[in-house]
Formats: sequence, structure tokens, C-alpha cells
Amino acid sequence: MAKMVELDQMEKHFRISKGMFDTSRQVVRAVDRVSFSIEEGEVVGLVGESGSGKTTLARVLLSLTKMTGGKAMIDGVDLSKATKKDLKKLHQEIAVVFQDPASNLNPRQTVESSIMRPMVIHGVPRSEARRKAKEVLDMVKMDQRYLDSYPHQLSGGQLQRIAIARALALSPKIMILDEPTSALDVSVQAQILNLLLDLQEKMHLTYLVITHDLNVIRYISDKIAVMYLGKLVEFGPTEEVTEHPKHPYTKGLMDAAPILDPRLRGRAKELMKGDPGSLINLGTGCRFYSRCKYATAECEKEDPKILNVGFGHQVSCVHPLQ
Amino acid sequence: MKETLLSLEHLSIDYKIKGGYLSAVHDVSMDLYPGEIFAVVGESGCGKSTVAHSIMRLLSGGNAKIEGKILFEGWDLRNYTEKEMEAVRGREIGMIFQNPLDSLNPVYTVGNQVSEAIMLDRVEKQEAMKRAIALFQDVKMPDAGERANSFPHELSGGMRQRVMIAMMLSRDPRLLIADEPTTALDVTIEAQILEIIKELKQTHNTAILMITHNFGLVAEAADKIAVMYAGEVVESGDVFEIFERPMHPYTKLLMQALPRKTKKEGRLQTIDGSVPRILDKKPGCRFANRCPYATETCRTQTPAVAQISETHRCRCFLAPDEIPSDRKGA
Amino acid sequence: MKGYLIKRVLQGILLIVAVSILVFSLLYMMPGNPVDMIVDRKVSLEKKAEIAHEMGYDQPLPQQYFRWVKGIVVEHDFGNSTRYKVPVADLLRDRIPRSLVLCGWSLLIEMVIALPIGLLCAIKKNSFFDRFTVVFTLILTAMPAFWLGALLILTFGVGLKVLPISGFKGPEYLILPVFALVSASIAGTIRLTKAEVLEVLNEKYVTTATAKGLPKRTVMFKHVLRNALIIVTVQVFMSIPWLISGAVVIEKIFDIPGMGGLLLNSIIVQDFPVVQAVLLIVAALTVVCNLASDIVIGILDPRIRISMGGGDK
Amino acid sequence: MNERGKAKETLQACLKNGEFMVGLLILASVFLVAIFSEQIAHYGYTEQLVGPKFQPPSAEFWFGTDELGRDVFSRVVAGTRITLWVAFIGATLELVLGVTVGLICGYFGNWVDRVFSFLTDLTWCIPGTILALAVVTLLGKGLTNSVIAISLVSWASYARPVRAKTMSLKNMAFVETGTAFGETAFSLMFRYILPNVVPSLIVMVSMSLPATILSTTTLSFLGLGSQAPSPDWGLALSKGIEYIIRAPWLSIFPGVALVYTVLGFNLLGEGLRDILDPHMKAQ
Repeated sequence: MAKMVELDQMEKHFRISKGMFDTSRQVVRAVDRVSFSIEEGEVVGLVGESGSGKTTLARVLLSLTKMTGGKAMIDGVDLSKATKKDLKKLHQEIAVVFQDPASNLNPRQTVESSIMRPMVIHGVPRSEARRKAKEVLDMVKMDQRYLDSYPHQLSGGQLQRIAIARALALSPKIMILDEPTSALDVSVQAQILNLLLDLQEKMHLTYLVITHDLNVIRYISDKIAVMYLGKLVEFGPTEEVTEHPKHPYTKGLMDAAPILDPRLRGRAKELMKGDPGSLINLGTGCRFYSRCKYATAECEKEDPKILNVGFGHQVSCVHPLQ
Repeated sequence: MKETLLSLEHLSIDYKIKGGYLSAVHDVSMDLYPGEIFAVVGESGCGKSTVAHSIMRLLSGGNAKIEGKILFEGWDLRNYTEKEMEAVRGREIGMIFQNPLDSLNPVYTVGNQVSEAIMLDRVEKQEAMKRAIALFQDVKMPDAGERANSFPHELSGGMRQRVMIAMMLSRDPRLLIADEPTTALDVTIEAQILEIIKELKQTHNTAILMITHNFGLVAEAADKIAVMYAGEVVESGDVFEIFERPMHPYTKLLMQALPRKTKKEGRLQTIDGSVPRILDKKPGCRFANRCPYATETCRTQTPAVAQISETHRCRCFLAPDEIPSDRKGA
Repeated sequence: MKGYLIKRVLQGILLIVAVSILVFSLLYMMPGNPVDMIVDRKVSLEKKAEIAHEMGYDQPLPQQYFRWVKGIVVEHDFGNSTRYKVPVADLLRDRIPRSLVLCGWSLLIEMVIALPIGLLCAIKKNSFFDRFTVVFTLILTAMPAFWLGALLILTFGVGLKVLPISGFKGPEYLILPVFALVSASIAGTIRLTKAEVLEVLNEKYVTTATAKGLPKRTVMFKHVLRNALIIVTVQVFMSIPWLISGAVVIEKIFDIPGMGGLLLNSIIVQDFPVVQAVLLIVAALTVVCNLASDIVIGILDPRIRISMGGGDK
Repeated sequence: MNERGKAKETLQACLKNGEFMVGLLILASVFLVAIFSEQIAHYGYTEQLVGPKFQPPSAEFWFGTDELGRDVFSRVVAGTRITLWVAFIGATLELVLGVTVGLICGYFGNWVDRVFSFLTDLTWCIPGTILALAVVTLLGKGLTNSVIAISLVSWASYARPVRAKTMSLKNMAFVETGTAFGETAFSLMFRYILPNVVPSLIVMVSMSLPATILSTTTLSFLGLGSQAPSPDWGLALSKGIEYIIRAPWLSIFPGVALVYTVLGFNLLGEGLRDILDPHMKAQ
């Protein structure tokens, strides 16, 4: 299988200045030397708490912001060296659906023109675009009578379907789904998740799903990537990562996530102390150091290397769990 | 049998809107005992938050019409004067909210805001601050003494919610209403807050009324639950029983819609259609338009609440035996 | 807090410098030669050149600017009025206090009346009092200050003959002008106060304060008023330049020899040194007012105090 | 519900809004007077000595006559055109300047924003009327110049809210999505952001129109706007005050006309805000 997305030591650092006359600048390492790859037709779930850099990573892939180091190959295009033409190609190949259904669509455009818009700017003739709009609306199981509706007339689930339809308009290869169901109710969430999976299987799409909901990730993804304060701490097949987490952070996250069965509430779990922390003023060494109960002096000093533990499972920890 | 602490009897709340009434809550009854966590779950707009706010008489705007009884230790709070309600709030019933940043006043230190509540019981200022710091330690706030002098925006989301809990615990109420207490928080912080709430129930015998849309939270912590749909409690009872043997079609479908498996094990259950806005109270089951088992009776008559076991109640014509328990919904 | 203050002060200075450059170039943006404005048409070219040299108008512009600024900063010398042929500073010395007295009293009275009314309207929204105030402020905002002044003169000066209508010879001469000035700007302050209190009343922390059992009065005074006060304070300071602006008109109607009247006359007769001086003083006053409001907000609102302070705390 | 349904809904909201309707009626009457001013007026507004000087209001001269024996009623009627013209030109100028600058600042941020924000701060450094006075000095007296001066002074009151709105819209998902599928900056600004600013712009315009009218009238009153023999209400009032003891009707009638018109705009603005305000809608 071909590699659809390949990140090699990718970095996105922001500089923030402290004040108008304070020239010393702080560097926020929002995404710091992250390497992993997504194969064609795979669903990869990206989990992490607030400040983990998961959304920044997605924004880099969508070329909404420029990366500051490393390499990112998307379907054979090197993002850091992409020409205008390359970017145009990427705009067609990567589509995105964001979290908030209410703001995903332009409130002043009808459903039809929202869906047609990406095709129109990529040179698809209007009549063709109109036909395709009907087709993608069909694919997300929405009635054609909604074509003339405005977003404020639709429910959250319907809006999310239309956002997905628009994403499909240019027949993309990769879809980035940023918390696609977080704002939805359980019954609607199930509809959207099923729809996404059906589409993925039918069209052989590649998904990068960003979420903080581990139950959703467990359901939908083939592989899981776990980020903590800008670092990729663990990456591997879903079952491997959820059943045998190797990084203490992943373990903590799995323990903290509520399980949807009251009979399992007595299970052994270790709760992590403290807050996710801040990206500002990070020292050297493992970023999880202060919250990790296995931490040693070694962890404080050096940045942990990436270890391969078999089954395509990689972990970035000095003392991986057994 | 233990005395009920809070019991709602046929509580209905209608909002006056132009051209009629919007039925936000209809005929809700529930009993809450000391030392138990009672979760009210439901999707957005089902009226769960309205119920919580009405208990504290915190519904904003004067356009709500309330019927039924809100009995707290046997007294109907609806008959209390505003002055008497002030004595109930914080002292007898505390309440924490969804977004802890909005819920704290940005211009006062968190220590000030907690000790302000303590001082209502005629406690000296310094003593109140001392107690506030002790409370911060109780809710496991790191560097409690120092944090008391912080302003809300200087704290993380988890710490702010700890402040809210400390504030509402400060006068040792018998009941704590938690309205979506962890929705704005990260998973690891959610687990920490949940631990605190569970501990509270254990050490202080405080009853907790938890309002949430998060079934994970319910599964992890609740003793009893009430499932709400379109303003009504459709099913209530012991949490284990409801999760294992849901009776109401809505609860059943919801349980199968929860992502509890992997995609290899098949797709999730979905519920077609959408929640109706109840503008005029016509007879009929409010779930009938989405229910795969609905019959003509369901559309024309309002189902009564059936007592299935001592604790388990269900508002459905078909309960308890007419719905094949293993049949998948259409 | 210190960092925040320094930043604000520097920004203010930058603004004043920019204004001073603009004000200085005002003279040169006008058609014709600055000397032509001072002297008679009949004066010979040689004489003009001599005057130009004397006044430094033959020097490069930046040099002239610095000389001008130096004069103002070091010697408080704003040049000579071309009309009155006396130093501008002398003209201003008598007039500024009069304008300040007028504006000061207006501000004070406006706040004393507007704040309680705005608060009451918010608390008793949709009551008779609130509705009445809404209509009243609507009508008031539609009235230009000069017309209000005219009506006042008609009623109290001409009709009732109880108050003097022009000049500035004693406290009673202030009553009508202050009344007019307050009426012109009070509506906005009432509405802002009301809107601000209403917004705070809807904040979640007010619900929290009620939920923890605080009596209504405490909730109102400690949580609502205190927070609404932050924006209202800004309004107080921001309204000072407005008052000064309004004073131009009021001074004309009531014939008060203040700064506004001076500015107006100087503009009409193109007495540029005076115009420059007044503009500069008003700008400086505005910047100082803004700075003061920033400082007060900083004190009242810890979010700003700390976020802008570069980690003082 | 489609676009037409939405328009219908808005229309119904308008009809139900008392303030809006009263404002609309007032303005409609003002417009009618402006359109048919030649038919309504009894005399030309420059016609002198149509009657005795300083004649109090009477059956023949409804609003009396002025110091040149002109019919005040005819002059007030003729003045409506000037006022509406001022409102129209002022609003257009302010809108074009303010919206362009606000959009550009909000969208591009960084140094563009800093430069323009400094400019807006600068215009706010000197209070409105005084700055307008200074600008008029440069441009010269006259109605058009004073409208230009007022617009140059008050465009910042549009630029600031437009900038703030643009900045928040720029981070909304639909704009980000647009960027991700390759929209140009121009298209993002004018196709995505601007249409969503329009409702608040309508409110802003209707709220600031009265201020523009009042400021221009003030300039005329101070003798820097319209020049004699224009029937401008501000100019009429300034003359009126000179004769206030002898002929109070000279100040009363143009003033009432002015207040009536401005009140109409105010009511319309208030009503529109209630109808279009996103805060109210969200509830």
C-alpha cells in the first residue's frame, strides 16, 4: 500500500514576543519533531488533550499554516517545497470537516452554493458542479430539497452531513476530520460515524480523525496516534495501543476515559495527577516528566527516542511499560 | 427505607413564547436519597438543565410557568419566599455549572469568592479564608494556599472546576446539583473531578444530582439514572439495570448507539428523525414519531409511567414485555 | 502592571507626536505662503522674505518643526496669534480654565444623574420608568446641543427671565451652559450604563453568586455593579473629549470666552498658531484621558492587569 | 423554508416592531416632503420680502417670516432635501472607507493592522467636531466639504467593529475550510466575511446616520457648512439664535424639523437593531 501522508520530524514552532519593547521571544513548540505515516485507505485517530498540538498538526497538513521544520509528504508532494501548482493539487486532494456544525458552513450561502463552491474555484463547469452537488448530497443521505436551504434552517446532524458532502465534492483522497462528532448528541453521533465509515470503505478514502473521545477513536480507527504537548508519544494499531499501551501517558489516558458500561467501573485504573500543562517554557527532556510516576533523572535530561515494539507499534519513552 | 431528600412530583415547566407555550419539561417525577448520585441524562434540548435550574429557582426570565411540586426534605420549595430560597441556596443545595470560567467572577480572587460564601454563616473573614484554603485542599488543589490568591483566569479549567466545587461545598449542603460538570474539561481532568464528586458522596453523605449528556460519566459514577426525552423522563431506575435491561425503545436504541465496540463488530444503531418541539400538548407518546415499535395507540394516547420494579419506571405502552428484548431496532 | 503602564504611556507619546506633526503641517497644507497669512497684502516681497527669515520659515521643514516643538516644550511658547498679535499662551491662559470649569461640572453632573438612572433601568427592565427613560433618551439624542441651548435661553432667559443667558461673570452664568452640555451627552451615558449592567446580569457568575446563597443586594453590589463599573469608567473618561467638542458649540451660543469659542473664531479668521495650539492641547488631553481610563481599568480588572503586565504576578 | 420565507419572516418582524414602524413612517413623511418640496412650499426659499420681516406665524406664513422677509415654512421644507442628501453622502463615504479599512485590517492582521489601527487611534485623538472643524479649515467652507470632513472623522466608528467582526469570522470553520480548498484572500473577504458583516452594518449605518446629520448641521450652525442663502436647518438655526429674543420662531421650527428627522432615523436604527441583532436571534 502506498503511503498517503508521511511526516518526518515535522515541526511547527510559533514565536511569540512578550511585549512591544521586549525583544526576547518565546518559542512555542506546538508540534515538535513528529514522525508517522498514514497508508492509503487507512483511518488514523489522533488523540490528545488540549494543547497537545493535534489541531496545529492538522492545520499544517491543510496548508492553513506553514510548518517550520522537518518534512511532510502528502501523496508524493513535499509540503515544505510545494509550488503553487502542487498546492492547488493538494487543495483538491485533502478535504476537511471541522467540529462545530453551526460554523462549518457560510451562513449566507445556500447548501447548494456551499457544496458547489470548491468545484467552481477548481474550474468545474457550473452545470457539472450542480449535478455533482446533487450526487454528493445523495451520498450523505440527504434529500435534495435541502439544496436551497440556509444553514440556520438545519439541525446539527444535517449541517455536519452537508459539510461532509462539500468535502466530497472534489473527490478527495484524504479527509481530515477535526472532532467531527464532538458537538453532536449520541444518536446523531452514531449516524455521522456510520456515514463516515461507509464512505471511507466505498471510496477507499484515507482519514485522519482528530478527537479527544477515546470511545469514538476505538470504534472508528485502524491506528491511533497519541500526542502530548506537541510530541507524538505513541503510535500503532488501535487494538495494540488500547489494549497494551506502552507509554505511561497513553495508559493514563486510557484509564481516565470513561467506559460505557457500569459493570466495568470497578476496574483497576491509575489517575494521572495534574493538568496537561503549557507549551510555554518547556525544558529539555521528556515533556510528560512532571506528571509521570515512572520518571527518573534520565527522563528529565534527555528527550526520549522512538522505540519500535513490534506490530508497527512505536513509542517515545525511556521506560516503556511492559 | 431511607427518607427521600429531594423529590420532584409531576413537575412541568412551560415557557411562554409568542403564540403559545413551549413545553420544556412535562410531568417529571423523581426521588433522590441522601448519599446517592442520581444522573439525569438526555440529548440537548431534552429539558434536563431546566429541571436543575428550576430546583434552585434560577430559571432566567419571568416567562416560565411551573406546575407540580419540588419537595426538599418534605417541604415544597415552590412555596418558599425569595428570602427563604436565599437560605436554601448554598446552605442546603449547592450547584456547579458547565463552564467554570464563565461561572467565576473575573475580578475577585478565587479565595475571596469561596470565603464570601462561608462568611454568610457569620464566620470571621480570616477564619473564612482559612476554611476556604482547607476546602481547596479537600478538592486536591495543588498549592492550595497560594492558589487562593489567584484570579480565575490564572487557573486551568480543572482547577476552576475545583474552585466551584469547593465554593459549593463550603457550607456543607445536603444536595449538590452538577450541571454538565466536566463537559468543558479534558479526559484526564474529567476523571479527577469525577473522583472528587464520588469521594464527596462517600465522606459527606451528600446527594448529587448530575445533569449530563455523557453516558460515560453515568456509567462510571451514577447510582441511579433518569433518561429524559423531549421534556419527559422516559425511563428511570438503577444504573446497572438500565444499562443492561433498558425497557423504553428510546433507551434501548441509545444504548446501541453508544460507541462501545470497534467497527469490525458492525455499525452502531441510529435513531432516525429528530426531537420534536412540543408546542401544544396533544395526547400521544412524544417518541412515537421516531419509534420503530410505535402503534396507533402510541400516537393517540399519552402513555403513563409504569412501575417495572421497585426502582425501575418506564413511560411506554409496550413495556415491560411487548418489546422483544433482543430484537434490533429497524 | 508596570510593563502595561510603560507600554501605554509610550503609545500615548507616539500618538501625541503624530498629532503634533499633523498639526504642524496644517499650516503648510493650506494654499499659499504662511507669511501671507500674517502680513498685509500690500507688504513688499522683500519685506515678506525678511519676515519669513525672522520667523524661520526659510529653514527646512524638519528644522522648523523641531524649533516649534522646542518652543512649546521648553518655553510654553505656541507662537503669536496673527489676529490678536499677542502670544497664544496668553490667550489660552484665561480661556482654558473657563472651558475646564464648564466641562468639569458637566461631567460631574452627568455622571451623578446618568449612572443611577442607567442602573435602575437595567434592574427594572420594561418597567414604566425604563420605558419612559428609553423614549426620553431617544428624543434627547435627536436634539442638537445648539438647539437645546436655544430652547433653554428661550425658556429660562427670555421667558422666565431667571437666569443670565450670555457671558461668564459668575456661577449663575454656568447653569444654562452646563444644563445644555449635560443634556446633549447624557442620553448616551444612560444607555451605555443600562446595556452594560444588563450584560453583566446575564453573566454566569451572577447565577453562581445567587446559587451559593448570597442575598440579592450582595449579588447586585458586589458582583454586578463592580463589573459593570469597569466599562462605565471607560465611558466617563472617553466622554471628556466629547464634552470639549460639545463645548465649542455651547460656548458660542452662551457667549462664553473659552477655548472652544477661541478655536472657532481662529478657524474662521485663519489664525493658525491658535488653531495649532488648541488642537494640540485637546489631543494631549484626550490621550491623557485614555491613559487614565486604561490605568483605572487595569486596577479594576485583574485580567488586564495581569495579562498585560508581562507576568508581574 | 427558503430565502423568500426568510425575507417574509424578517418582514413580519419589522411590521411587529413598533419603533421600526414609527421611524419608518417619520422618514417616509420626510422623504415625501423632500420629493414634493416645490409643490408644498408656498414660496421659493430665496424669495425675499414675500411679507413683512419678522412676521410671527400666521395663517399665511405658517412658520412666520425671517429677517429678510422670507417664508420660514418654505425654507424648512426646502431644507429636507439638504438633510437627506447629507445623510446619503455621509453614510456612503463613511461606509466605503470604514468597511474597506476594517476588512483589510481584520483579515491581514500584523503590520497592516498596526498601521491602520494607529490611524484610527489618531482620528480618535481629537474629538469629532473639533477635528471636523480642522478638516473644514483645510478643505474650505461649504456643505459638501463639511460632509467630507465629517466622514473623514467618523469612518473609524465603522472600521473598528468591522475589524473585530472580521477577525472573529476569519477563524470560523467555514472560512478555514474555504482556505483549505483554495479560496483566494479576495474571495474570502468579499464572499465569505463581508456578507456576514452586512446585518450589523445595516444597524451601524442606521445608528450613525443621525450623528452624521447632527454633526453636519453643527458645522453649518458654526458657519462652516452651508452658506447663505441655503435653506440648511443648521444655518437657519444659527441665524435664528441671533434673533432669538425678537423672533423665537426662527429657531423653533427648523429645530423641530431637525429633531423630527433625526428621531426618525434613531427609531429606525433601534428597531433594526432589535430585528437584526445576532444576540437577540441566538436566544
